[in-house]
Amino acid sequence: QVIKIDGSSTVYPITEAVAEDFQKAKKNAIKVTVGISGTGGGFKKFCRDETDISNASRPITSKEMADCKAAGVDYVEMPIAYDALTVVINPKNTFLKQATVEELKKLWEPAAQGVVMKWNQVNPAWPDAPVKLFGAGADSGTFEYFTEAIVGKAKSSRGDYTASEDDNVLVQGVSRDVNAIGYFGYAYYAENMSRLKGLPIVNPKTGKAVEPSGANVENGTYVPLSRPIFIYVKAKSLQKPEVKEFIEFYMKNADKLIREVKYVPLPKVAYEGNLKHAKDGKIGTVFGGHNEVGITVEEILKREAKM
Amino acid sequence: MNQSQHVSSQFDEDLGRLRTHVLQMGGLVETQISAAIDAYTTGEVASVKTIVETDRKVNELEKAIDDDCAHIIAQRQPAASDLRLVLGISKIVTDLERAGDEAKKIAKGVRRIYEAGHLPSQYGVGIRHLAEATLTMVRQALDAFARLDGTQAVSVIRADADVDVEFKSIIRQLITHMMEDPRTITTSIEIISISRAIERIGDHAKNISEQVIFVAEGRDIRHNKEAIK
Amino acid sequence: MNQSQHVSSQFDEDLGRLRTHVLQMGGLVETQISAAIDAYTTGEVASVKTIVETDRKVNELEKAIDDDCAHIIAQRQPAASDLRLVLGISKIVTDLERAGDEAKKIAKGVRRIYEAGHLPSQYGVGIRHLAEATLTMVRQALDAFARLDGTQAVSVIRADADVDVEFKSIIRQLITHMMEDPRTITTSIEIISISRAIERIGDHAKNISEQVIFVAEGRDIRHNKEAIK
Amino acid sequence: MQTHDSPQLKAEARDFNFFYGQAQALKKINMPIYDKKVTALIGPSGCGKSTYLRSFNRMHDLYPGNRYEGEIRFYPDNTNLLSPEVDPIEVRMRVGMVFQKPNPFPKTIYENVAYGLRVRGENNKRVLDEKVENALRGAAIWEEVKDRLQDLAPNLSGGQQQRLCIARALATDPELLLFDEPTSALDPIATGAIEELVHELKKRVTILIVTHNMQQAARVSDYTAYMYLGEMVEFGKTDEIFIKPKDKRTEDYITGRMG
Amino acid sequence: MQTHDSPQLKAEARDFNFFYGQAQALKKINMPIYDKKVTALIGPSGCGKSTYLRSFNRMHDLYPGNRYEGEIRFYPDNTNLLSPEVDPIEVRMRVGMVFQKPNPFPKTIYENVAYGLRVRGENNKRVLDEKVENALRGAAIWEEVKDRLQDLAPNLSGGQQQRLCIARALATDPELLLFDEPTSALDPIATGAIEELVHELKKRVTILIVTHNMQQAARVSDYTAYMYLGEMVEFGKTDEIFIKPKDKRTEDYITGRMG
Amino acid sequence: MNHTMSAKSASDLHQVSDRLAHNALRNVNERLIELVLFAAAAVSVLTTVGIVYVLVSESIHFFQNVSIVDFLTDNQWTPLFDDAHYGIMVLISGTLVSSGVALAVAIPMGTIIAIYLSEFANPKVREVAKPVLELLGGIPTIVFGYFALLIVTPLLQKIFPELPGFSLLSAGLVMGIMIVPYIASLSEDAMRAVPMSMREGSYAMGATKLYTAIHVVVPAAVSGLAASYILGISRAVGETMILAVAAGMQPNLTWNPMEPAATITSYIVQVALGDLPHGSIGYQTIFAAGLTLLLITLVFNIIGQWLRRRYREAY
Amino acid sequence: MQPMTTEQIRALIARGKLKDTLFQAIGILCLGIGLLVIFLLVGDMLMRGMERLNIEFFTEFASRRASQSGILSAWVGTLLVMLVTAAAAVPLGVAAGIYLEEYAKRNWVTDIIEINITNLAAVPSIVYGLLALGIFVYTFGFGQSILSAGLTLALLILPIVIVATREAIRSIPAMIREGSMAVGATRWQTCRYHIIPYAMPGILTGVIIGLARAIGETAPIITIGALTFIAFLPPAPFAPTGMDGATAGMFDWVMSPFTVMPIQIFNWTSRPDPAFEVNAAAAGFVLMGMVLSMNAVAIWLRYRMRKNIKW
Ligand SMILES: Nc1ncnc2c1ncn2[C@@H]1O[C@H](COP(=O)(O)OP(=O)(O)OP(=O)(O)O)[C@@H](O)[C@H]1O
Ligand SMILES: Nc1ncnc2c1ncn2[C@@H]1O[C@H](COP(=O)(O)OP(=O)(O)OP(=O)(O)O)[C@@H](O)[C@H]1O
Ligand SMILES: [Mg+2]
Ligand SMILES: [Mg+2]
Ligand SMILES: O=P([O-])([O-])[O-]
Repeated sequence: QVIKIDGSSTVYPITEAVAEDFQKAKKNAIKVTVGISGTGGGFKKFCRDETDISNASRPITSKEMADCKAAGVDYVEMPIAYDALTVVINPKNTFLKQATVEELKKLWEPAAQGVVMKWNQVNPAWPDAPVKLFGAGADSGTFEYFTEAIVGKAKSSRGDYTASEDDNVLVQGVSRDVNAIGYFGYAYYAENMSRLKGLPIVNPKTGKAVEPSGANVENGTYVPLSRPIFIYVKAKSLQKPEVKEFIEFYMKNADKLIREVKYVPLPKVAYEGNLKHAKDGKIGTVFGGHNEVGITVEEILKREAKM
Repeated sequence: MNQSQHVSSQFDEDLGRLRTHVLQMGGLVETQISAAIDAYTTGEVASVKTIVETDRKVNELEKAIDDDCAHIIAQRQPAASDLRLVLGISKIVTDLERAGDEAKKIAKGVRRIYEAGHLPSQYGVGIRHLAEATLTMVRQALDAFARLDGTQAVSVIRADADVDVEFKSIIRQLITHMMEDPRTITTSIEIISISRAIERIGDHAKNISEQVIFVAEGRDIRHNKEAIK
Repeated sequence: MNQSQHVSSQFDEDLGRLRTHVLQMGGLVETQISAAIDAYTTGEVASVKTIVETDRKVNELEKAIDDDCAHIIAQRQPAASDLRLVLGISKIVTDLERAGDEAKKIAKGVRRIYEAGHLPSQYGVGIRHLAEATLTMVRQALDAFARLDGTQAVSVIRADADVDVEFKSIIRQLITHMMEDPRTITTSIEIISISRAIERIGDHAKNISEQVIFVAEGRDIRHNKEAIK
Repeated sequence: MQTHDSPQLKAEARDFNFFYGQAQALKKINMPIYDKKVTALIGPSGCGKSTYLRSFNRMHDLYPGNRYEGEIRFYPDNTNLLSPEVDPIEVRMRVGMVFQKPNPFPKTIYENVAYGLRVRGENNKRVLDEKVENALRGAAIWEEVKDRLQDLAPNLSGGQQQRLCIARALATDPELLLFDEPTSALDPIATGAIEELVHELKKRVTILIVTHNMQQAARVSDYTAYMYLGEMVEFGKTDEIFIKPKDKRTEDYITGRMG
Repeated sequence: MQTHDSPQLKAEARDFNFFYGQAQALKKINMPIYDKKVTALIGPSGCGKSTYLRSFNRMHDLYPGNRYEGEIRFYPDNTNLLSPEVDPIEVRMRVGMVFQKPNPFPKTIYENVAYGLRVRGENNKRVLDEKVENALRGAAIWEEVKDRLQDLAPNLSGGQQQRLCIARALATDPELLLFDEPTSALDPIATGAIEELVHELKKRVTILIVTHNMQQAARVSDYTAYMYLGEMVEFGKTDEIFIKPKDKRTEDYITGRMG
Repeated sequence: MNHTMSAKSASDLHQVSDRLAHNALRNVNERLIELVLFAAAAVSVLTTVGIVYVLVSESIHFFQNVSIVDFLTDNQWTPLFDDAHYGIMVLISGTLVSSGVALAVAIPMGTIIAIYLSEFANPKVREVAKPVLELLGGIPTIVFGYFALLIVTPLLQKIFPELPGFSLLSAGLVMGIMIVPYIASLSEDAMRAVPMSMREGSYAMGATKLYTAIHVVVPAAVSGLAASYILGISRAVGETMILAVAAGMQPNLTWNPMEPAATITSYIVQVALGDLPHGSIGYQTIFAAGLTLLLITLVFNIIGQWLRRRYREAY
Repeated sequence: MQPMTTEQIRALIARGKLKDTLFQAIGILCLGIGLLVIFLLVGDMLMRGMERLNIEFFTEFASRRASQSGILSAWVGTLLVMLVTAAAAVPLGVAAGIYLEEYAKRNWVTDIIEINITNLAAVPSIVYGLLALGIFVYTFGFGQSILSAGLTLALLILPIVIVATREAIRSIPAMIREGSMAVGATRWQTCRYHIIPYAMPGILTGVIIGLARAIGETAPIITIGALTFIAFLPPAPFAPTGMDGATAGMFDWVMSPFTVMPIQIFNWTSRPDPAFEVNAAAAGFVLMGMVLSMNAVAIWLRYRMRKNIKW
């Protein structure tokens, strides 16, 4: 009785916490393993019918859907939390109080490569100081989401920035350079608030600058940089009692554990919905095989319900 | 001489055999000489044939020993006392062989005298004495060689001087005799030859002894009267 | 003999010097002999002193050459023809030295005869002839050695037989003479000694030649009459 | 000096050529090896002595590109050692070899000697013990090592090592023993001991020995072959070769003259 | 055979002791080295010949734990080679050495010989050319290598390598040349050439040579020292030592008898 | 084996046939063992074949979409971006610069340490220092990565204030230190294998230690040094994590070590562990890049092999 | 050129010695830097990880709470993977080395194999991961198991073992080989009795370097699917499994899922919570300890073997 889970590193801390508590609760009678091979790697294994659950920091793509279909793998999509991408700056930075999507776009769009090298090129009010950019690696879900949300097109970004898969590296980079700006998952910001400053982003709809915080994500004002994260559960595995039990445990404890690992939980209904889908065997995705930006909690719940 | 063993027991054996052969040869020459003297004093000329035959053996031994010496040098590169031994032996055998030749000459002379019906007994005492003195020299020289005893060798060399003196007195005696009785001339001449042969044997014994000293002590005392004082 | 060079030119030099010394010694002995003969025929006894002095040189050379031979063996481990050369030389010098001794004896005998006032001219022809034959033998033997010429050495050995015959006839002649005129006995005995010395020189030349054959051809033909046929 | 009874043939090279790749190292060698005799090979460096010696136990088969021509007949069974049908391993079992530098294996003295037997599949302790002892006795080293058979062989002195290697070769009862300059790495005393041993051994086995040291050849061998530029120039009784060689080239070499 | 004019001292060991750590390898050696003469050191393996020889150019300083006692006086300036005040490098510049196995550097022939000069700071091409040529001539190898000075030295034959090493030592005009068994790795012909060379060299330099080969000592040296168990047993003119040694132990060694 | 084969008796014939049978058995055994050993040797070849197969088969798909000319000449590397460029030179430059920096540290430092340990240090120091130094090779490279990022970079920034937080320089330096034990240890082995007689020859000429080391020991050990350098180069070129952590992962066609840049390996590891769907063109780039790396190392190795053969066993 | 005066020579020597001293200083400096880095790294890990270095750290599984997190599954996994790696790489590498040195003929095929092997040493480890994923995990169906991981790392270090083996074999004098063949041994007997035992110390060096490299590898193991969270151990041989009273087979553990130390460290260092960095440091220190003790064992073995081998 081994439940095999693999996939996103973003989702990993949540699933790990669940797995740990679940095993303890079951006195180790049921074994759970969790791997990190990235969302893509996770889906690859998932669609080869090797894992029971796949962690994903983005919705499944059409290509992956096709793969799963070919292997006869059906799955239940379960959004489990929100990850807020946080734009961070050095705490010693005095001139940046907030930023608009446009400003960020100016800074990050491909056209800026090799051109926008000074802060005052973005906004004349800002000083004539070099810009030091830090961001997620081009292969990550974070990158894809950030580009789509800011530049407007997925994977469309300037290339001359320091990229890392390891967000701690970015934390280090930003915390040591006054002129730095970077982005990564909220959890890293939450754990390193002493060394970093979260940059409030102007909500394009309200025009108000919103700080990155759990509450602001939950209340839906921190847009467009909030994104949902998922687990995908294999339908066949849901037949197995231990997987079923695990999912039930997951949804029941999600709220507490997600907060513990510094992510933003979804409202209770979302978890109940997930359980219902599992019971009803609602398979498939509510996304069209591609990512969507700025999608809110309500919106997802709405779509899920529609399924 | 060194008492310790060579690393190569084969070498020890070779040297041992060489020395044995020399002593064997010396023994033969000794018999030749004493047989010749006996023949002279007793007139038993039958032994002359044996002496001549022995001489052939002596000759063969000389060649064999020389051959052995060459082989030992080629094979063993003897040095120091070993080298002196081999070189000394190579000289000693020449002298031994020649001493043997002289014995043969004596024997033949004796036979001629007796066959001519002349009894040489009248000169017997002097010559016997001379002969015995040289025979002793030869014996002692061989003994000195066997024991590589330089001291004894020196005494042999000293003895040679006495023999020479005795020889000269015999010659003088014979000359007187011949002049007194010219009929004895032929016999006397033979006897002179015999005496000279005996004297020469003494010389050979002396030469052998000189070599023994060289072998034993590394001193070459030939032609050096001081050295044996 | 080998014409090619040794790897060690030092060895070549050593051997060369050795041979030169032998030839030098041979030359001295040759002078001794011919001087002795001259003294005999001319009666110039003054040269006797020179002969005796030369003998001392010869003795020294003998010892030096023997010493050299020992050193060459110890240092160079000669083999094959080189070894035969060294061993041969070590024998040859003994014979040369003894030939020198005989020459000295001749010289001394001559002096005694002349000092006693006896003129030996009457036996001159035979002895001169004998002496010249042996002198030729010595010369040829040395020549054969110088060129390591086995063939010439053989002819020297053959010549020895003639010398022996001649010697015997001289002895017979002298005996007749003595019997005819007993006053000449003393002189005749001296002359017999001289002849015998000459004959012995011939023997030494023969011995040398035998060694030359050994050196040149590796055959030991001593005591082997067949070998020189 | 040594007496020569009429000897029997143990082996015989017949029109034997050897090639290292294209280079011909041995040219038409014809040579007898007499039974229970010591035959020495002498000649200047590079003349092919080792090459010839190593042909007798097919050592050249270990390296690619080597080629034999002609025959080496082995008696009494009259097989051709070089024939491709003859298994080189079988040849090596009948022909032992001792090398220039003592080459004991870094194992115990006992295991060194037992090795040849083990290779033949012998594992009976009693048989091994006995044969090891006999071999060590045969190599005149038993007394020196009998109390330390479990010591490592490389801790022995050079001379002892070389005798051990001889024991190793003897343990398997070879009919012919090859020695390739067995004493060139040893001091005079150890050399003397090995030469003694060779002298003892020839009562039992036939020996073929390569040496640079002419005096050694003169000392230990009954027959000597002089080789020059891959050819066998002269073969004959040792006594004669060292006092009176027939060939000028042999003479030159023996007397230390330049070629 | 050789003539002995009254020789001058070039060096002299006085109550010289040497220790490898605790082990005393040389005991109270007293020995003269005569100028422009060849002195040979003979003795059984392990008696300390090499140890003694290598003291003359302070080779032992290269390894830790070695200790000298006593003096080695060097003339005409009468310095003590072993004194701690004397720099070993300076000693080595005055005392050349040739080793048992030829050890040419993996460089060209030219660079091998020029090495010692370069060490001395000489870089003038003309001077180097000249000295290299002279040294190669002195070592009797110039004719053989003059057209291939830029070839790698390790490609030479063993005998040539050894002569090259001699040339290398000669190039810097040493006052004393040490040879440690210089021919034991060579065949008889190469050995002959080296011995010749030693004979030539003594016209110019003083030579101290270790050899296992007694005949070699007899051949090349004017004086011979016999060493045994770390002591100098006998020292004397070579002529005398080889025909008539004084000490029984020397005699035993020279005649090949057991200790 | 019985050696008294005198009479041609029946038992002798029996022995002969036994012997032949024994020979035959032995030969079969030997061939079998050779086959097994060959199979083992073949594993390494099969591994290469496997690697080449994996790399080529995916690269083929890649090159169906991207022209080789672009691949080699484009000066941008943004395969995962919307506006994709596939100029491998960008990664090659990062790889070469970082390796260059690493080797500029490791080769002199490793060689100097090797010379010091083999020629100068006393044996006790050597016996202790060497295994400890070898520990450097066992430290997980991720640890080195953080070492570069957190300790070396700030240090360097004190010297070069304009140095960015991520740079090839600091990653390369640390990589160099990581490679030092490979070079030092193997070179030291090679130098110690130089016979003492060679050294004595030099000292006997009056040379100093350094002169001896440089003019005699090093030339004599050159084949071993070359081997260690080749291994060092291979290690530098193939090193991944240090660069991934400390070099900035910024695809940047630069020859300036003071800039951040991505290397082939860091790119591969990043993508391989990332979110990309397998089979996408972005994913295939890692195979094309891997193939390029393989070719680069092949060239290095062939040169190295040639050098080694040229100088093999000069003494 | 005038012969140099004593003063000139002394000046020359003084200059030479000065250079010696300078170089020695540089040498000590370089060595010092190397050693300093080690002490720095290890010391730093020790200092930072000190608080976590207690028994529980070794006996607890990983947890989301840094202070309760342990490395049990990681160190067991590392040990087992290394076991498989050594068990696969040593025989394979030695056999290949023997084939190349003792059997293969010198021709272009051998040359290619040779270049191929050195080239393999330079292939980035992640590429091995990609290869192994295709071959071991899928084609051979070993899944994401200790076996797959062990074999992958075995392939990775195979070139090192082969090269070390060959060097070791080459240093065995030809005379030993000839000595063995001369008494009638076959090639294989020669290898079995001599070549392999005498090459063993050298082979061990290769194994040390190889395993030290393998033990720190992260990327290829992740590629083939090492896990990060795993709160149970592989079944011990013949341990009872679950309810039906059956026991595990002797080698069941090789097919078990696993994690290894570097992955644990990697995971902890990339966590948002800085508390995990302490764990990472402690685990890093433990890993160093493992490498060190592995090296120590091998060095000791090598020393013992070398003592008995000389020629
Ligand atoms: N493996 C080989 N490949 C090619 N040629 C070789 C080989 N071994 C030897 N030779 C050549 O064959 C010839 C004979 O060599 P061999 O070793 O038999 O000489 P040797 O008489 O034993 O010399 P040495 O006395 O120096 O041992 C030499 O010219 C040598 O260069
Ligand atoms: N490095 C060393 N450490 C300790 N002892 C040594 C050392 N070198 C030599 N010895 C010992 O010192 C003694 C003399 O050795 P040395 O090498 O001088 O002898 P040798 O006469 O040259 O012998 P060989 O003829 O074998 O070369 C020997 O007992 C030897 O074991
Ligand atoms: Mg040979
Ligand atoms: Mg010595
Ligand atoms: O590992 P990620 O897919 O969350 O980037």
